[in-house]
Amino acid sequence: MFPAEIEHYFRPQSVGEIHKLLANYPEGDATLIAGGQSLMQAIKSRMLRPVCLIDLQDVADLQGIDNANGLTIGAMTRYAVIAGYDEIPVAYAAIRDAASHVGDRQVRNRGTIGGSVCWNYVASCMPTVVLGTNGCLRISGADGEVREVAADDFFFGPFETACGEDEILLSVSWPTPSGKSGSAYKKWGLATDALPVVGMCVSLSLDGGNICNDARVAIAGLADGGQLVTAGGAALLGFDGNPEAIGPVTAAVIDSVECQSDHWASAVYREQLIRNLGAEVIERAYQRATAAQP
Amino acid sequence: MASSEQVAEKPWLGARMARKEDLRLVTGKGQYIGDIVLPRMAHAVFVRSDYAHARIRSIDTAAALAVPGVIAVITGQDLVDDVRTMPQPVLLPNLPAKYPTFSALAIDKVKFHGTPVALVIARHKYIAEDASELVEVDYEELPVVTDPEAALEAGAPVINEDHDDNEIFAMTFTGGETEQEQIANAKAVDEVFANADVTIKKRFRVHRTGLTPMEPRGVLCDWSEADGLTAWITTQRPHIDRLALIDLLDIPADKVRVIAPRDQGGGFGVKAPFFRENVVIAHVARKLRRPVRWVESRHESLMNVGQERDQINDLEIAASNDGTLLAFRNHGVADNGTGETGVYWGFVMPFLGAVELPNTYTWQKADVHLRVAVTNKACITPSRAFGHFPTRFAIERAIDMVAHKLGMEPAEVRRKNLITELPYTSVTGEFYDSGDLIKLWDNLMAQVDLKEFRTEQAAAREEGRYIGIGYATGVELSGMASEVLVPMENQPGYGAATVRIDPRGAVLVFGGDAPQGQGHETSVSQVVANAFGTNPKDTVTVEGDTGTTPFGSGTIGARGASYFMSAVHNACVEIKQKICRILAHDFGVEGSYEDFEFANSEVVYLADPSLRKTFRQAVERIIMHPINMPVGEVGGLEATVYFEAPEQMVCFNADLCIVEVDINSGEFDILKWVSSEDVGNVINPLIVDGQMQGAIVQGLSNTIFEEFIYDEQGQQLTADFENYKIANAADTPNIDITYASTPCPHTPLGTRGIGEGRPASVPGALTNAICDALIPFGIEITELPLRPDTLWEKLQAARGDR
Amino acid sequence: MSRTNEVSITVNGERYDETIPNRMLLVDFIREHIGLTGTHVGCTYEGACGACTVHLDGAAVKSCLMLAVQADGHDVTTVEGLANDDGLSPLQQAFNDQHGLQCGYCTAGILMNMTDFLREHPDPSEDEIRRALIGNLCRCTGYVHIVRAVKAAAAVGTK
Amino acid sequence: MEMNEEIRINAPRERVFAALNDIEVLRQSIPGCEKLDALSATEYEGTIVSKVGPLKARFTGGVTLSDIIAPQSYTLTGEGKGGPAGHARMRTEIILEEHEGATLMKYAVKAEIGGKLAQLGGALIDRTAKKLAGVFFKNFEALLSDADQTVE
Repeated sequence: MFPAEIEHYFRPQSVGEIHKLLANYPEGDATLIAGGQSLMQAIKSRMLRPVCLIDLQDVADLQGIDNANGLTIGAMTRYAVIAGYDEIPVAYAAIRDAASHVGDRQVRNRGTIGGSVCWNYVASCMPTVVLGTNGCLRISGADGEVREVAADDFFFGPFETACGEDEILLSVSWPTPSGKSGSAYKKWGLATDALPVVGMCVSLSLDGGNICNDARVAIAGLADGGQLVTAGGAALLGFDGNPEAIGPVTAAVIDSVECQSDHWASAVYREQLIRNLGAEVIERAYQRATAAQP
Repeated sequence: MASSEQVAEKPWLGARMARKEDLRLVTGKGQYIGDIVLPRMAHAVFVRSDYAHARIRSIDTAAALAVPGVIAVITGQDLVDDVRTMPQPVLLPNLPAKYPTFSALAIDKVKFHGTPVALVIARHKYIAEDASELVEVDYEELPVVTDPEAALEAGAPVINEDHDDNEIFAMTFTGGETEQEQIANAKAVDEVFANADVTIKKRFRVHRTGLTPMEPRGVLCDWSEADGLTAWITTQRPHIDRLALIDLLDIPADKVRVIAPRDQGGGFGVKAPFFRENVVIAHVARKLRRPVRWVESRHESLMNVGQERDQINDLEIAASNDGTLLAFRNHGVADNGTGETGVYWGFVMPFLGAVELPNTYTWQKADVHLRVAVTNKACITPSRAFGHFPTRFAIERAIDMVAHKLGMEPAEVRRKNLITELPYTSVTGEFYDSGDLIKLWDNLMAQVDLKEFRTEQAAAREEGRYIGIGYATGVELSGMASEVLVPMENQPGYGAATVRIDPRGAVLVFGGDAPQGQGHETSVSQVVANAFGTNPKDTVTVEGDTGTTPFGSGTIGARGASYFMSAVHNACVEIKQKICRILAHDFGVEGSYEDFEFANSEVVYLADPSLRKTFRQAVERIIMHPINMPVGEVGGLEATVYFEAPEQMVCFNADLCIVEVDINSGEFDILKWVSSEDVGNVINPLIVDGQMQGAIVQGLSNTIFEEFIYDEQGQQLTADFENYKIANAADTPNIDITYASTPCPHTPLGTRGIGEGRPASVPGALTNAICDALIPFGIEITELPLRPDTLWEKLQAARGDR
Repeated sequence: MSRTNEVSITVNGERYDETIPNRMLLVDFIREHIGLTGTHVGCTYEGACGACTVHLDGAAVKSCLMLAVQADGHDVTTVEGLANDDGLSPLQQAFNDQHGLQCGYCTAGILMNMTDFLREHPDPSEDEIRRALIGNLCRCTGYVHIVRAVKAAAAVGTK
Repeated sequence: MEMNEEIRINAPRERVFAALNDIEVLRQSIPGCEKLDALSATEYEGTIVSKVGPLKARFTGGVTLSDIIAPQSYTLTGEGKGGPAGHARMRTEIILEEHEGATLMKYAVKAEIGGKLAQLGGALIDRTAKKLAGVFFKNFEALLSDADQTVE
């Protein structure tokens, strides 16, 4: 299968230029292409037929990682760059966990965090870790105004986000971690590094006594796409690293999500994956948090 | 000419020689179907049905034809006057079956999701795809049957309407020709079961999976008034394709040439049938008088070909308390798909699968029944382990179940029942020519200390770790003698080769088969170097072009080292004999073939080594200077030789694997996989290692990862590599190949053909290891695929039971 | 209405200034437009097989998941660019020595990915090699000899 | 995909049933409906656009009303062809029960998709079908409620 005719291809140099280009097309006709590793699948299968393709590769403002004040990752930053960046605070280590195992080497050399969160595929890792670590998404609106949207308000469901068709995601950012915080992500697929049948992201903060006083849990691979599991975060409060206490947390997660059966796994197996992956990521996030320099 | 000499000890035979093919392939200079471009070549895209079963009310091609750059749009109606319907006799096995009659492009109705209904030809492939979207087909949906047992029920919608029901093929394999004999046999089997110490009875089910060459199919056809049709086809059997095209298009035999591209990206059986797409492309090239190429997309490929296995086997085994296997009874139901694929028609695979049920074991009696059902799915196409992946899984699993019931070591039960006296005719009538199964088995078991493993296993269980060991054995046909291949596939079994000596001393070998990665060029060059005492680099091998090669039935069924290489060797011997006669004359000595040695690129008269010529001098004299010749000799050095073995040949293998199962997730790791191979004399162990490793991983991939899924409406849901998962490097183990070979007495070099059936023992070995690990839970796996989720669910159920 | 763009793409050191359709895939540009057919196509839209892997400015990427216009201004290296006047690259040689290929269809993609990988990881473990190969499907070999070849090439490189 | 739901509509059963047979109400209720024309009292044809994020599919096809038992039940079957994307079918059995002056509408939806949609969008079908059904009944309820405001 080959792409349908693409009338126009542009490679703007700045965010302003992107807005000007977008303004020339009726909504939905112009499509932004970041890494294109998912988008090109849709374009080749002709599920998506953009009239105009706007390639973001030259927009310098969208590139790179900055950890001066918390952490900011430009929308056009590729997975391989994130995976290879060892200055990510342990509070947000889940991002690196996820980026290191997206697809395969070639995909990681090309795919971007911004592309992934805006595409918001039903089974994907980056939206889940952005939710799980409470990332903040900076969006440049059609009027050029930049707004900040919390992850909780960004992801609407598979393929649907708060970033409008005339808007541009600039970056994902996280504040300077307070106290001892750690996060972790792990997924399970039928094959190594395949799309998540279930993926679990946990981030938590500890008080001086290494007791969890804030936590978030997000899950990937369910029919509703990457989602925050509030009950999971609540159940983690008071967690002191005792492995015995993990069971109730994953049970709370299972209680508040709906697992589907499909040709990758049955619903009950997904629940077991939540238990197994949950135990692993909770433990890892906790260890990372205890080792964190406040 | 059948030479009985056994010359396996010469250095080039058995050498781990790096392949000759590789230089072009690692530098990007291979030539695959998609790399061949002709002037004015047009591109074709098939329009395929997105319904599984529907009547075609009408097809509107006007909008597609109007797209600039479109040359033609063809539908089934356009074929009626110019193309005969399938099947034609050349494509029919000599087996009684209800063959469907059909047009290469469907006319009246579509029978599976993916049925070709139209073809768009355009100057560019992107344009062809644009236009293909605009072909409007009006369908009237018909009831869909996707389950083979439901398809066989009375009142099920009939898919091939030229027949009364969906049973394309049925057979009883044992008990004789007449009904009375069969009843008597069934009774005898009943008696064995009635008196047996233990019996087991299970339903074994293997899903639809198969092989997917990395290069999908393709066809490029050109037509000229002078030469007629030239067709480049991704194919394992160009000569058969040529005959089919002659008959289907009614073209005189002198006007059709088929060429299998020099490089093909894998075949594994998938490129063995004659496909309907071939004839459509040939037809349009003739009609348009210009070259037309179709390169199959992966999406099309996964919807149309490479689907195999898909059987239910209700298997019963009777055994005695000492572990002696007595008899088995099997009722198989196989899902055929539509049955619209030439040569095999879907059912030939389960037919052979049923024949191979006895495997390497002795049985007093068997009662085997098979029914093959037409369904609204793609027609089954051959995949390595032709039909016997499911039956071998069943029999190997069942043997472990007998062992578990008797509390015996599965290894002991196997060894006890191996066939010890060969030649042997199995209880289903399959002939095993030679081999040493005890040696094979003992070599396998020497790779592990079973006693120590059992101690380790017990200790591990104490720690909550579950490790297990599993085995399976296998027999595969080393090529097929005409006695077998004529009835089964309506074609000869012999191997053929032309060996031509070049005046400068190079050796050109022409073969009628068409390899897709097996390394024929390398193996042939080793056989030639062995014969002539020359260097393998001096040999050039040309295969796959019906215009230049002798007839060959194809690169199928492990015919390479058994039939083709034997023909090459014998042709070399014929040439050597001529060289010797002429050199004896030149040297003025009495002497013949036995009196000369060919070594170090020289021909030496053994009785007086001062009488010698370089190979090049010798051949140049005969080819270029045919004067002063012995009486009756003329110049030139070329021989075409056909090799037919006096017996049907087989080879054997055994697998052993050790696994660890995580009972908390159902996931398992393969800690060790080692094989034992009885493959006759090996021409190139590097190549044989590679064939075996590849086949074993194919077996693992089929067992664990791959599954073709159809929904109730017959929608094919696994038409890409995201949904049809094949095993990657991170999920597969290292594999040790070991040998315990017995030279084959029926081939001049003692070689056997290898590799076709090799994946078949994999699912048994793997599932047996897992069941061994999980003996405390009493889990017996009877269904594939083997996935962590189903295994975990079985564990949960077992824990609930305890 | 343009539907085409002018591009300047350097492939194996040779610059191509061409006008091409916007929708042309990079793999089709490489294979059909300029005729370097060593790069292969093994899947449809999913980009999962890796046979089309090339280097874009040195990094292994799948040329079927990119438009050619996206490669404008960039350096592309294909399998044809691996060997030089001194002969095969150590990795190519190792694939020959270790029988790391059978049909050869996936080989170009694997060589390109592993060349990039070995540059990043000159002395990889077997596990690292196997994980790095996830984006390349091979149907013939069962990967055993491929992994061995990559190890052998690494050994040559680290000497 | 199969789902069974019920919704309470603040209008008498006869009115609800009449609305279910009113092409204008259907046109306004069917999500993404671009066009709906009556071929007969029980057969309509039209076009709807289904949109999930940036992915759009336009279906042309027919809507058939069958098994009509006024005012308590009927079956609404929609079949659409999405061109190269494939095809979809949604069968909805609706039962109306009187419930304290209002109407309890029970609906059972069965959706099937075919072609590329099924192959590429299989993971989304449940969610999308549920969402579409939800929007339809919400729109339907809103239309009836609006019309009934003066009555209430």
